[in-house]
Amino acid sequence: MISRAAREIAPGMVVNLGIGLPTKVVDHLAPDFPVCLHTENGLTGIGPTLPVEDADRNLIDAGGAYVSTIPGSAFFDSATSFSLVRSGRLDLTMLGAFEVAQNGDLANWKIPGKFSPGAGGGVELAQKAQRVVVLSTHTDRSGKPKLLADCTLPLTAKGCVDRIFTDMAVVDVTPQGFALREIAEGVSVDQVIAATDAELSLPDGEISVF
Amino acid sequence: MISRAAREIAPGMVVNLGIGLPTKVVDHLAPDFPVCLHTENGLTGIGPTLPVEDADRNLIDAGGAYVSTIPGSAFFDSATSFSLVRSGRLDLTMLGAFEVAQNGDLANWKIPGKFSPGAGGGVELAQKAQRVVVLSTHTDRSGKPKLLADCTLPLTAKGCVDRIFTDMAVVDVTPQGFALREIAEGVSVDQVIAATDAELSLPDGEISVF
Amino acid sequence: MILPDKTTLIEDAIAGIRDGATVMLGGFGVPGTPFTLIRELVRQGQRDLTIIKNDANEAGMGVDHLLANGQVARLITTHIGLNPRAVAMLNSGEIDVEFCAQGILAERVRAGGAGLKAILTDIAMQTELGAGKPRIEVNGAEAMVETALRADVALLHADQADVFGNLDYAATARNFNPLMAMAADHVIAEAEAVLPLGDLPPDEVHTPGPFVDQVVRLDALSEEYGVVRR
Amino acid sequence: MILPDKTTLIEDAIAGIRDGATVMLGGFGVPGTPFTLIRELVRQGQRDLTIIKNDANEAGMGVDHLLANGQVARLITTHIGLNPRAVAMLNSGEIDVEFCAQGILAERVRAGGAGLKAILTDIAMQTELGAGKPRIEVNGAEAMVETALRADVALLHADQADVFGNLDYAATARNFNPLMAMAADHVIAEAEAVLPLGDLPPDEVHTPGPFVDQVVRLDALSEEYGVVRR
Repeated sequence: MISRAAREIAPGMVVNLGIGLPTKVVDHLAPDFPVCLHTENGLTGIGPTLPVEDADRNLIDAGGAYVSTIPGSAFFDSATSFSLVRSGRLDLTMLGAFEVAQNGDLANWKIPGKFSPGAGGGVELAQKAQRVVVLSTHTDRSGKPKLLADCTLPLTAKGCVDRIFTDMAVVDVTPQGFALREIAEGVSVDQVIAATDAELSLPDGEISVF
Repeated sequence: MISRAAREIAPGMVVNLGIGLPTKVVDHLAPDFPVCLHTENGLTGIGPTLPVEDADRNLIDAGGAYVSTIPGSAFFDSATSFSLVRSGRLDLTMLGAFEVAQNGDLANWKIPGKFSPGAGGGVELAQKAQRVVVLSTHTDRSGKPKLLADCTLPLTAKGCVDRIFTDMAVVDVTPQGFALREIAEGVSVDQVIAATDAELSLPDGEISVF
Repeated sequence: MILPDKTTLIEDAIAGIRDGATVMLGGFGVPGTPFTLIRELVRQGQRDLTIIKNDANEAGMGVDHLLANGQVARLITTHIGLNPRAVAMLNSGEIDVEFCAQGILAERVRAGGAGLKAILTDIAMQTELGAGKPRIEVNGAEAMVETALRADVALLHADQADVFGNLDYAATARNFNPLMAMAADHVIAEAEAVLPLGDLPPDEVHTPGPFVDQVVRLDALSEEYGVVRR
Repeated sequence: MILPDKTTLIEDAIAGIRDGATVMLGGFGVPGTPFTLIRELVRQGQRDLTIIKNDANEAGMGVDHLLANGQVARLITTHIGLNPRAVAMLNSGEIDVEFCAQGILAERVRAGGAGLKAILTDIAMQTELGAGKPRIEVNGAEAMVETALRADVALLHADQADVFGNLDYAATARNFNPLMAMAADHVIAEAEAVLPLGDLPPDEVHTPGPFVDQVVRLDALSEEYGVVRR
């Protein structure tokens, strides 16, 4: 799933990888792959994550991981950082999710009464990146589907999600709703349908396996 | 008049000197006087004006003069420059004038049909500097008063002027209108009154001469 | 012309803060947080503060001391998930918390610093973060008013300062610091190094000196500034 | 990960500009004006342009060539007093000129670059520059809407660039360049020196590379860049 998501990144893109699963995508990019990674706390050109003993105390990503620079990195303030996001310079963001609706609505920041830490930079990433993909397990820990007809939680942004990578499948959000594109090795189409709480259109012909 | 105006600058101030007469004030400040001069094209800590042969082609003030830096100067963009002005960090600006009204209205950027080059940075300097003083001849070239009951030209800013230095007098703008504070050597109070097209209140007792 | 020296003793700098003040704090996580200035604010004990900061730090660090000491009435922030005390005090109603989208908090602070009244944006307009905020039409599309934020005092952390208050920040310690430097009536910067005038190249200054009122030299860095071992 | 090389031939870079385009030009007077890119735009002759620039340069320089060549339909600016041709073309109606207060032009461009819809300000509200602009109440006081500006293309002048498009400006040549770098769909920077990746320290970058699409190396500087002898 992570390595499949990494193939979503085209050469030359500017990409923001959200906290959690998306951050792991970086480990699946070749060292000479031309891509500019952005973190919203003020850095373009993120280099490899460093172990604590090699860390620079002033150099973190938005998730608090100690990262490094590469030749051509730049530091900037928080206003410039989100100017980059809101003015459309971010080609792609990969975000985690609590729920995704078939119209592309995303909920990933608040579970009322349980978890309300604030949305951080997620609202602007979801609303303004040119392409928004979600990396998430297909169901939550109790087995409840995360791909739904409608979100039940407070939204991060409306109609923002383009594609979803899960442990079971690759699903696109289309004007007609969820469309199954690929399935994970060892998973059946019926299992994906059963784990999805919305209509799921199937491809004509044989389905790709990742 | 210029040297009198220079005494308006208190130690530690941040000051913007407008194009024309105000720029000359800098020549009347002692080399060790603690003041930070600002120019709206992006510099705090202006040093002496340089002759063309010593000039840096990238280092001008807003009037196009080739200036220099001093220890502690900083360069910044135009948005930061006017943030400094609008957020109240400019203690004093000295501006030229076509007309000043007794309520402090200032007109210094447009003579309809004759001269309409645009207001440049003048509107924000006039409206937002903590203290606005005008340096100007008392009358125009044809002898017409510049201190008026009401401005006739398009305004730069309303009610912005605190004090006026002219070749004839120092005049304050008060809630009661123009108040004569000082007169130039060799000028009589009657001459100032005659050259002013508005009520002018006189000081009790003897008037200072500059 | 010469530029004045703004170096100040930390006790005197923080003593200018009053009960009920609105205080901006630089920093995103550890980098850029003025831990030493915050410690002095805790020692002096000003109360009923409104704090504007990206996050609430973690347990035992920065903002957490102000919360533990009961000095905070209100917090304007983007994310407090790493500070259990902040979450608990929000839930119990001990503090009032206003959440912003992160880039909108940055823009609201910057707008205050730029002498603007507000910005008009479409961010979060269709979510609960935008509920109740005024809308107007701009060029045929709906936009939401986000008002400018200003503070009585901003506390900043710089890597290097000169005595006039020109500031340079290190790496991702820049974050909200240069924005808050413009947006407060009184700006106090702590700096790891305070240099003579002329030692910061004018093209490399991140915050110009005229925005800064007082510069506090840090003689040593406490553990809070270090790498966090999780 | 490595960062891509954006160096481009000037002919190819400027060929992307179409008739009728809105073009932002960096510069305040001479410093920061992309004279070489402008010369190429004159050579290629795209017409009906809307130009956004602080000023109209002086006779025989920069914007003046575009005006003389009849390529400009509209100019959004703060001051054109040093260019008699611009004043004459304004008076004769040959070009349409929109004047802004200088800092408001900077903020409108920046707002475009920051993905905002507009700003709310009290600047020029009581003068003819504010006539006809919408007003709304913000925190009990009236404020005026100034809409964000964006362009199809921005032409910038940098002192140093790296091949990824990180830019550094020299002295007062910075001015509008970093703002316009954020505010156009396509950003072309000419640079006096184009350096390999890693030669610009990340803390000293003025415009981060992701905002820039193409970098043009200046092999020589024309007379226009020099000190003006008045």
